[in-house]
Amino acid sequence: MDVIITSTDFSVTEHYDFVRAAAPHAGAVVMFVGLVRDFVSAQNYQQAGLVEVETAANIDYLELEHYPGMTEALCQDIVEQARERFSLDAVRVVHRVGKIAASEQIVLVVAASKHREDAFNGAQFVMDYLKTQATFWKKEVGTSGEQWLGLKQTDCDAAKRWGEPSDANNTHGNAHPNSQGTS
Amino acid sequence: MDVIITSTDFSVTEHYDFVRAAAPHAGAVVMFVGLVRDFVSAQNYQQAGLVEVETAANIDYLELEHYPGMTEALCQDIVEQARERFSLDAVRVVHRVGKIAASEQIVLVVAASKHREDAFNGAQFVMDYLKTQATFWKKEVGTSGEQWLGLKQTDCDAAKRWGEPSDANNTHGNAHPNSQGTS
Amino acid sequence: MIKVLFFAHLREMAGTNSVEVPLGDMALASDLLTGLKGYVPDALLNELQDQSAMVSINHRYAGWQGQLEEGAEVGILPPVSGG
Amino acid sequence: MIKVLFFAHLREMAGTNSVEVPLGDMALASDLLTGLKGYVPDALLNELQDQSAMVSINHRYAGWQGQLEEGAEVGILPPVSGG
Repeated sequence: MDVIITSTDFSVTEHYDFVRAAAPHAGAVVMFVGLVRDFVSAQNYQQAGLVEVETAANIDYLELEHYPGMTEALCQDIVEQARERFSLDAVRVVHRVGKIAASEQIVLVVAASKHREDAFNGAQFVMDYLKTQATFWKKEVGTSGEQWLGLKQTDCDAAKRWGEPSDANNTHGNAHPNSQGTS
Repeated sequence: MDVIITSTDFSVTEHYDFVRAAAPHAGAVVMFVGLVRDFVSAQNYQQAGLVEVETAANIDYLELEHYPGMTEALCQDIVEQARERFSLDAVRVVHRVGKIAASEQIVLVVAASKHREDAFNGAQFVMDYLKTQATFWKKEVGTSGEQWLGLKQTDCDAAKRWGEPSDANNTHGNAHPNSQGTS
Repeated sequence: MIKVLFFAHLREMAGTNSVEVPLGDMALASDLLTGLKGYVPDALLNELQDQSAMVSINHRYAGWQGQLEEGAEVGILPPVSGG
Repeated sequence: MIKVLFFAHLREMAGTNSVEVPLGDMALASDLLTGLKGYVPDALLNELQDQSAMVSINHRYAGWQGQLEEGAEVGILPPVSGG
């Protein structure tokens, strides 16, 4: 199974061991772990389009919500696109949902390949697309109250580095509000 | 301590935990693990300039040799260059020496940052420079006998992506044979 | 019937995870802006007017021009923020 | 004296990890190509003639034009292959 959505914390080692076992001939494994930051600057809120929040805030925890069924399908599609673009022996994506305290783990991407370039690109591609396409939503709860976060411009820019979607079934074009009709 | 050279296997978790503790405000951790490949194609030998080896070979183990004292200084210098170029909260590099069996771990780079772009770039930069500058040498032992490996062209090309060395004390210019005198 | 799911701040505005509305003569997802009237607070419908939310139909991104069919599951999706 | 260290296949050719040779009138690392004569097999010195090996002096890359000084530690380094 490439994609796991879980409401409990995950063990990096467990998934690293899984990928190594699934990719016995790999020469390179790249892992990305996203953590809940305990402090968010006002600039981050502005990038997210949440201009009403103009001061920095300490974060106590996140509430992470997703669209069950659709999220798994989107993440699996992102993994398959990564496999088409890069030479990957194994991939695993783990994403937590529910309440996640400051400094805890949110997301893990593990990519194994014969060559380190593919492993790095594979992991980074999955993260960039996951950030901009997968149906997760974060509410930050902290000193400035509660705040739903929006898509960050920096994440949109990061996803664009990979150029056009690699197949017609790709959802990226539709994921951006600007590409939708305005009837 | 940023750099560890060890003759025994290492635990990814141990060093991941160390970096997380050293970087309590990080939002992103990228880890790279290099593994001994159990099979090396003839093309790889040719890229290494070892044209006499024209057939693929199964690898039983590596003998990894280094220059004690110089290696640690070079690796620490590479980590410091990475810190100058990217916003990194913590870095750890672990490299094994001695006899390493096929499929075992050779090298670990862990980079933590507030932002995932810096964490990815930091880990990749350290690996590219480590491959082309650090004083390690690999002997592959397997079905085609023993074979000392040379610097691969693909690794030289990878290191070039980062442009000119960021300071005058940098050793990269001298690391390439072509930049040396021919008296 | 069409099942409409709301997420994040739109779910909070709706006061519910989902509502079911009759297909009636709705053809496109954008027809939900009127079709949902009475099922969710007007404040939510006003919020949706600029169509900055995304729309999925049966778990695929579709856009406000996406075709509705009897039994469809429609997601009204604020800009995502995972990872 | 100059301490000269050999690595990888050059160490195997030298039959030893290191040798000590008197500085004498050597000025540059490249002078070791003659200064090492009699201390290591001629086959190794022939191997070093094309200067494709790198040279370090006191743990820093220096090149064959690097200045030798009394007490220096010189590394004769084949192209590296770590990671």
